This record gives sequence, structure tokens and C-alpha cells, in this order.
Amino acid sequence: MNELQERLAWRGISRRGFLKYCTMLASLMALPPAAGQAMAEALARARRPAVIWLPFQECTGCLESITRSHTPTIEGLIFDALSLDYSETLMAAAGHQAEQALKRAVEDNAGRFILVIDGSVPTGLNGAYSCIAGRSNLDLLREVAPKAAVVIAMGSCAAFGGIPAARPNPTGAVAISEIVRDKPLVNIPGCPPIPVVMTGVIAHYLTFGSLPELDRLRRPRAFYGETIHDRCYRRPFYDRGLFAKSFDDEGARQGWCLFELGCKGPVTYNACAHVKWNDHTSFPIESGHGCIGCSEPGFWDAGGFYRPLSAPAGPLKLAAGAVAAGAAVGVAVAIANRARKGAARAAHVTATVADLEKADGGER
Amino acid sequence: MSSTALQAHNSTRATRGASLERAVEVLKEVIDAPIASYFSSCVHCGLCAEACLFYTETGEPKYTPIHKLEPLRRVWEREYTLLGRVKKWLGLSKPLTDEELGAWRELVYDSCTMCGRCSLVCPVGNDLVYMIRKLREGMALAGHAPPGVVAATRRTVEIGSPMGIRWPAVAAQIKHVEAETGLKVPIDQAGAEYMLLLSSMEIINFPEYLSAIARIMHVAGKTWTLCSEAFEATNSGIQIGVSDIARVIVARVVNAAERLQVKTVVSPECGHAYFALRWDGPNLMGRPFGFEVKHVLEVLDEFRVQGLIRTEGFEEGRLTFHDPCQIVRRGGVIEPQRHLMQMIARDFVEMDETGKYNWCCGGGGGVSANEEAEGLRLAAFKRKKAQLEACGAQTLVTACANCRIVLEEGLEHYQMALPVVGLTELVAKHLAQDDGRRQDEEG
Amino acid sequence: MGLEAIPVVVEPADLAAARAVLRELAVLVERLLATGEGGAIDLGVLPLTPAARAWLIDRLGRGEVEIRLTAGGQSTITETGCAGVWWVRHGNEAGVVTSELLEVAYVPGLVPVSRAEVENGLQRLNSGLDGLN
Amino acid sequence: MNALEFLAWVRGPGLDLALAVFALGVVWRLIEIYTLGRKPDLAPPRRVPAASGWHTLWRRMLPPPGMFRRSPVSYVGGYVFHLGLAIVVFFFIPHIQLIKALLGLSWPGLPSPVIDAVTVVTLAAMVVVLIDRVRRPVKRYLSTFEDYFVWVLTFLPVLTGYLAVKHLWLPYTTMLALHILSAELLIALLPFTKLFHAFTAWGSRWFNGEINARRGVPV
Repeated sequence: MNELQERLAWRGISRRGFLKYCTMLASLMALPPAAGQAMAEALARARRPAVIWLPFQECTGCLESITRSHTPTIEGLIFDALSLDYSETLMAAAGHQAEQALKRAVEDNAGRFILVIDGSVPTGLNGAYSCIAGRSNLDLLREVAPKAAVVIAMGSCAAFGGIPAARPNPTGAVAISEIVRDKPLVNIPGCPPIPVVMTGVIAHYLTFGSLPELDRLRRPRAFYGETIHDRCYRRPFYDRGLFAKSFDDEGARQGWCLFELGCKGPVTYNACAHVKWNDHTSFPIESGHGCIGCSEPGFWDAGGFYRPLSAPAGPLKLAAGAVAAGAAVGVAVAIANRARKGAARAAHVTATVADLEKADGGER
Repeated sequence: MSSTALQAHNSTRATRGASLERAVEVLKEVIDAPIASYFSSCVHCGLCAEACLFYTETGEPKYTPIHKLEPLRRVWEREYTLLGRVKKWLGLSKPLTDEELGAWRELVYDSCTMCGRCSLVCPVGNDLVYMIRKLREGMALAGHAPPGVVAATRRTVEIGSPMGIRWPAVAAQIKHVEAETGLKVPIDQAGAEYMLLLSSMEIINFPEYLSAIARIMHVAGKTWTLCSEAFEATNSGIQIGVSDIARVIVARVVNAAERLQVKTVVSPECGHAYFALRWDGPNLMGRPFGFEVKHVLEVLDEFRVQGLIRTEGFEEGRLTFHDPCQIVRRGGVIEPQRHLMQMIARDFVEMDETGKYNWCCGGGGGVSANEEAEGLRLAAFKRKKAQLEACGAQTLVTACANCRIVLEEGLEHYQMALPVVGLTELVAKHLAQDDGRRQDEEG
Repeated sequence: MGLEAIPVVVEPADLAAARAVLRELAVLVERLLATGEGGAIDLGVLPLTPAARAWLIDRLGRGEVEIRLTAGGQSTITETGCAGVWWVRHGNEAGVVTSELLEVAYVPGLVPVSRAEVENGLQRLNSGLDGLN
Repeated sequence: MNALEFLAWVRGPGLDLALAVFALGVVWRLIEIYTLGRKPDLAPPRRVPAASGWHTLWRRMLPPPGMFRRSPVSYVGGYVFHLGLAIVVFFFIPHIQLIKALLGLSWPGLPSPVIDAVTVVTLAAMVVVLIDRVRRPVKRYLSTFEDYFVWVLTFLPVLTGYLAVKHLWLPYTTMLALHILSAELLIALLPFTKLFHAFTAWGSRWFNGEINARRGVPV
């Protein structure tokens, strides 16, 4: 029995249970069913790949999402089964020991390790807004990233800047992709991201030696290919024009569409509506709250969580002034026009039949 | 030349004779809110072309009514819109040139009878004929009115009638009518109820109109008169489009009617004459009149309603009525002719598009006086020809001497044997002599 | 009021996709007979409406074997009326179906035990026997 | 700028700007046009029932006798695309939401499949109308750059709206933002192009109706 399976078995997860999980993973990633088997074999075979997890400007929500699921999930186990060589939040070591561990992990696995980052990178004041052991995140990232095999930006902060980068962005926070430009990088946005997405990406990498197909924003297409709205079970209500108007009205009780309450489902690419959360139990819309679009770039500044997508994102500041300006221009033109017309009328010389032919016709 | 000298030169140029400057000035004067609204509304849908017989019969896109108004539009845009003026300052729009205006003569005069049919079909509601009338103010003062129309206008102003007829010719006709009917034709009779006007065309070509009127008035027992100083009803000033001249012409009639203290001035069987006097007249004079203006058809229909005239017998065969544009579509006299036709025709058929939707004869708005337009006019006549053939009429009745002569020429050109008759004459022809009032008088 | 009370519109069955699944199953069964190698169709990634899915399951019918697997939640593997075609539903610990497949095989892939597991079993048997002694 | 920022811009400052230009333009142009004045008609009017500016406002929506036959494409195409635009603009629920947010007015919308169908028909009608413009000699003769430009200006919001809703070509967020942007262009340029007929056609019809009504002709 191989190492991974031993670990799994130790946690009470059988070979069949693991195979079943891989089948589900393949299905989620829209890979053929046979890929499930291949993934299971690949994961079992794999030499423990080293993983270095660096937390930057973040809230630890992403890590929580993966490690604190209600039962010992396979996601957590796979993660555990990998060699998590450095994670400040999880590791027992602290202080100089921790620094030492990072240094060793990077050196020992140079060119082979998976670098997972959660949180954005502050660039203001030369990165001084977020430091670990006296070194800025920016500095650390510039040192570690070039030695990684692949970089996974976990969560919206790492992927797109997230809340730290929201206006007015005092720390000059940027996405990882702004700094790491020459490594295979996958974004797994979400606040937090769905845990299975990360395992899917790692499983894919271990099975096929490559990242899954990514979209323009470097998100795995299999999970971010459709909007919440596309897969939402409330979609039929949208199509029929049935909307909840407030969170406690009859429409809300009837489970009608939450578009008018500001749901960002139509512009949010994520898998919540079909993968769901908490072991496939539910997702925010199912709990009666509209999608806030947390996995989209710039979601925090996208015009308010409770404003319908079709409503103006901000107050109209110019309209009143424009009406006044229009009236002013109009009146000015009107006065000028009346003056011109008046001048033409004043200059009018009564026409006679003599004026029907050109006076200068014969003179020249 | 110094700039002051140039200005002085320009201003003298602008006040004497025709010139582009005068044209632009007068267009600036006549452009008003409706015109601004119309030009702002046009979407270039081209439907007005489908209502214009000069387009439908030639298939030439340049005869599209809105296109004929391009010079007016340009003056409006340049002078009365901010964007137009900005374009002007930036040198993005070219000023109107005399050559351009000259090139437009064919479109504004030769291929437009001011029939106003386009004004009825425009989906955004543009009153195109309203604009053509105003554009002609400028065209005429730029010296681009057709020579034939200029000559007719000159004769109207200088001699008193577009065809150059003077009172003696009318007096001769009167003698002839008096001899024929045995009725006196009153002249310059103050206090008469009706003052009759004539059109030159009637005096020369259709003297039967005067005798018909004499007999009808006699039977109806109404007092009426002709005026030796204002017998001519037609107004070339309107057709050429110069209000100042139209005012001079219309003033003759107004002054005469007020001097004779008549109650009603009766416009003869002539379209533009009616429009000039009834609808443009008070606006030209700048005041309402002290008398009423009616078309002879309205007067006859009133007599019919009041029982003052009755007819006996009917015309043979199938009759149809050609609605003169200025009386019907532009004048609002729509029903009287139909009642009168019913009096004298057993088989009266309407043409397919009739009443306010009639098709013009092709000779209105000065076109019949414009020799250069003859070919176009005959081409446009194909519309009327098709209508007449479709309705199968054997007699064509109308109530406009100008229409009548244009119809006769057209029919002759296309070798159609179809008599054209004035409605007043037909009513007079069937006038019942045993009228109640007349019997009373005799008794 | 539970989520089950939230009405969801049942769309009319669009059977085109379901018919395509039947055709593909036939191809897989033919291959199974010819080469011994079957295959599977993942119902989760197909655009099947609930009605079309129901129609498909109904068409396939029920066979004699039903296997229940308890590993990280309940899974059921049901033989369909077409021998060699198995209807596989994997559930998680909360009882939610997480994936659903139609597998074409003599014996579904998850069912046989592996050599390592048998060796493990033998070890346990031996140690158990030791304990008894 | 990412797609969501782009969307937020068009929904926020972009919309504000477009509506401001629209409001400025409409007020200015209406004053510019309707203060040019006109002389009162001194001829005593003839009173005829149904002859008035108000009647013409509505009567001009129907083709006069004989006209439909002469240019069926103009009428059918015109009706379909004007009505289609009105339905899509005023009865698509997100649009009603926008109006509600701006003006506080709202009314029931139409189901999405209906809007989808109307959109396709509207797009088709606009294409037909364009082909008619190119192929009919009169329309081609009258057409200027502005006519084609304005066609594009009107066509784009409908097209991008459809593409966005149907998730075609570009990601929904980008397409939606492009849709809103194209609609904003349309709104902002409306007062300065022939699209202004949406406002002045009513005035034009009224003038025409009133002028002719005085003479007793219901036009």
C-alpha cells in the first residue's frame, strides 16, 4: 500500500472512498470518467510534492475554508498528504525555526515545489505594510516565486487584489500575478474559494503534469466557466420575471430570483451554484441571500451588494447641473436666434418685381 | 476696396435686385419653429417621394420632396442651430452659393406644384409644402424663379393679370354673357352680398363660367357684383413665393371688397387664387378682413342647402371629379363638390385616391406658367392618366381653371378623348328654372 | 419552510440529449463485448433536464443486482435492465448525490477488491486468529 | 481596468455622464428649436371635427391610404423595429429596474423568452430596414453618413444586449458593460442626431396638424 493510501486509511478513508472522490473531482472538472481512475492512481503514485504556503495581506479565510470543513474531508487530507513544508498558520515551528524551515524547503525543492499564496501583496512604501520577520511580502515573493514549479493564487486577494486592493487601496495592494509574471500561475478566486477547486487543480497537476485549462483571468475553466446565474436553481424565476423585492416578502419566501435585491450571480463566474458549499449542502443564494460576486476582480467596488445590476452604480451627480446648463445654452441660442431673425426682419426691404432678376446681371 | 466700402456695396446690392445675400436674409426671416422642428425630425425615410407625382412618374430620386428643401435646411442649420454655427466657425460647413441655389430651381419650381400631398404622408409630420413655400421666398429673391413665372408675376403686378388681360377684355366678355343670358352682370355695385372674382384663364378660355354664375345668382336671388379694379383672383406672388408681391396683389381685392362693402368675396374656380385670398390673404395683409372669403363651390353648396337652387336632369355617362389641391387638400373644401356632383350626376365615381389624398394635375404652383417644366409636367400627368383610366369616367369634372387647362393639355398629349368641365357650369346647365323664389318674384 | 418547499419549474423534457446517451451506451456495450473494456458516461456534465434524466433511467429499467457501498457516504450501484449497464450514484456523508454515472462493465470498477486489500485482510485474519489463541 | 470595473464605470460615472449629456442636449435643442417662434395665423379658421394637432399626433402613426402598398418595407420594418425597441427597452425587467432606480417608476415586465424573441425580430427588422435603405434609390440618395452612423448607434445596444443575455462571444460581464456603454452612446448622441425625432416628431406632427386643421383638413 502506498503512502497516500496509508495516510488516507489511517484517517478512515478507504481505497473505494478515495476513488469515489476522484470520480467526483473528474466530473466537476468535466473530465471523462476514466480520468477519475487516472487521478486516483496518479495521486497514489505521486512522490509527495512539496507545498509552500505563504500568507500575505489576508484574513486566513482561505486556509480556514480548506482546513476547517466539518469532517476530515478528502480535500484537507490530500492537502495534508502533500508535504506542507511551510505554512505559518499551520506549522508548529515559530520564529527562527520557521524561517529556517522555509529556507530549507525552498532550497531542497527548488524548481519542484507548489507555491500557494493567499492574500494580496502591498507595494506601497516598498512593501512595508506587511512584513514577516522583518522582510516584506514583496521581497519574499520575489525571492521564492522564481524557484517554484507552479504558483497558485488562493482566494480573491491573491488572485485579484481583493479587499485590500479595494478603493482607496491605502497599501497599494496588488494581485500575485502583478508580481509573478514568468511562472505558470493559476488563480483560484473566491472569498473564500471553494476547497474542491484547489484539490482539483493540484490533482490535475499531479495527474497530467500540467495545470487545467485556464481562462483569460487564469482561472480553471472547469470551475469558472459559467456564471452563478447560469446554474442557479432560481433561474426559472428570473426568466419568468418573478423577483423578491425585499428579504422578507412573499417572493423571498417563495424562493424567487434575488436579482432586484442586488444578486451579482449574472456577472459572477464560479461554481457555487452546482458544487455548493459545506460538502455539497448549500450556497448563499440557497440561503436566501444574493451572490455578492466575491470571486470577481474588483468585486468590492462593483457598485454595492444590494443594488440591482441594472441600477445605476452611483448617484447621478451631473443630471441637475446638465439640465440647468442645457437650459442656459438653449436660452442663449434662443436669444441669439431671435436677434438674428430680428436683424433680418429689420433689414427687410420690400421686394418688388424688379427684385426677381439679378440687378448686377447686366452691369458686369 | 475697404471693408466699409465693401459693406456699403453689399448693402446696396442687398437692397436692389435679386441676390444671394437677399435670399439668405429673407430665408432667415421666414425660418420659424415649425421649420426647425421639421428639419430636426426628418429621418430620411423617403416616404415623401412616394407621395410626389414627380418622383412616382419619373423614378428620379432627386425629386424627393425633402431633398428639394436642402438649401433651406442648410440656412436653418448654419444660422439657427448652435452645432451648425460651430461647424460654420470651424469651417466644416460651406455657405450656400448662388450656383447651388440656381441648381435647385428645377427642384423647387419645375418639379413642385405645392400640392402638399407629401405633407400628408410624412410619418414624423413634416409639413413639406409649408417649407417649399418659404424656400421660394429665397429662391425668387436670388433671381432663380423660372422666367415664365417671373413674367406672369410681372404682368399681374404691372397689368393686373398674369395673362396680361385688362378690364376691357373682361367688359367684352360681360357684354357677350349679358347677350347670351339676358341677365345683367353687375359691375362695381356697392353693398352687394357677393363680389365675384375671375381668373384670367376663365376670361380667355372658359367664359362659360361667368354666364353660369350670372344665371345661378339670378336664380338664387342674390345680389352680386364684379369689380372693375379687382377682377383678377389669381396671385402669382404666392406661386413664385414672394410675400411682398403677393400682398400687393391681394390688397387690390381686399381694398375693392371693403370699398364696395360686400359681405362675401367669392373665389372662382381656381385653386391658388382661393388659397391666396382665403388662407394667405389675412396673413399677408397682417389683419383679418372685413368680409368673408368663400370658394364658389362653398357658395353653391350653401345655396343647395338653403334650397335656393335646384337642378333637374343628370349628365349622361360616368363622371368623376378631380379635386384641385389648393381647394381641397390645402383649402379644406372637401365635401361641397361631392354634394354638387350628386345633384348633376347619376353615375359619379371617385378616383382611387381622392379628396384630401387626390393627385395633382401637375400644373399647380406656377408649373403651368413655366415653359421649362413642360416635359416634366407631361410626365407627371401619367399619374392622373392612370387614375382616370382606372375609374373609367367618361367626363372629368373639376373646379379650377388651371387644373382644367392642364388636364386638357395632358389628355390631348396622351390622346385621351375625355371632356373636362367646370362644376359650376354643370350646375348652371342643370339649374331648374322653376325655382320657388323666382316664381314668387314673378308672381 | 424548508428548501424542498421552494417551487422550481420543471422544464419540458428535451429528450435529444437522453437519446444521445442511449446511443452512446450501445456503443460502449458493443465495445465491452468485443474487447472486454467498457466505459462510463458522466451524467453530471451532460445538459440533461431532470425530466430527461428520469426518462433515461426509466428507459434503462431495473436489473437484479443492487450494491450499496459505504465509503465517505452512501453510494448505490444498480444494475439496469440492460445487463452490463450500471447506474452509479455517489452520495456524500450528508446524503447529497455528488456524482452520477452510467458505467458499462461486467462488474463495476469500484466493486472488486484489490490484491493489497486482500493481503491486508489476510493479515488481519491471521492476527485475529493469533489473538484467539 | 477589469470587466467588473468596466461594468461599474458604465453603471456609475458613465451613466451619469451619458444622462447628463442627454439632458443637456434635449433641453438645449428643444429650446433652440421651439423658441424660433412663428407668426399667428390671422385667417379665420374653419372648424372641422378631428382636425387638430392632437389628432395628427396619433393619426400619423398609421400609413395614409395607398402608402403602405408603395413602400411596405418602410412601414412593416418601421413598425416592427420601433415597437420592438419600445418593448425591449421598456419591458425587459433589468431595464425597468434601471428606470425605477432613476425615476422611481416601475411596471410589470415581460418574461425573458418573450424579450429574447422580440429582440431577434427587432434586429432582423433593423437589418431589413438597412438593406432597404441601401437598395431603394430614394433612400440611398437621401442617406448621409449620419443615417448609417445612427443605424449602427441604434443597432449596437440591441445586439450587445442580446449577446450579453445569451452569453455569446464575450464573457457576460464584458458584454453587459459593452451593452450599457453602447446604450449610453445612443442616449448621449440622441439629441444631436436625427434620433432627436423621438422628441421633435411630436411637435412636427402637432404643427402640421394644427396648421392644416385651421383650414379644415384633418391631416
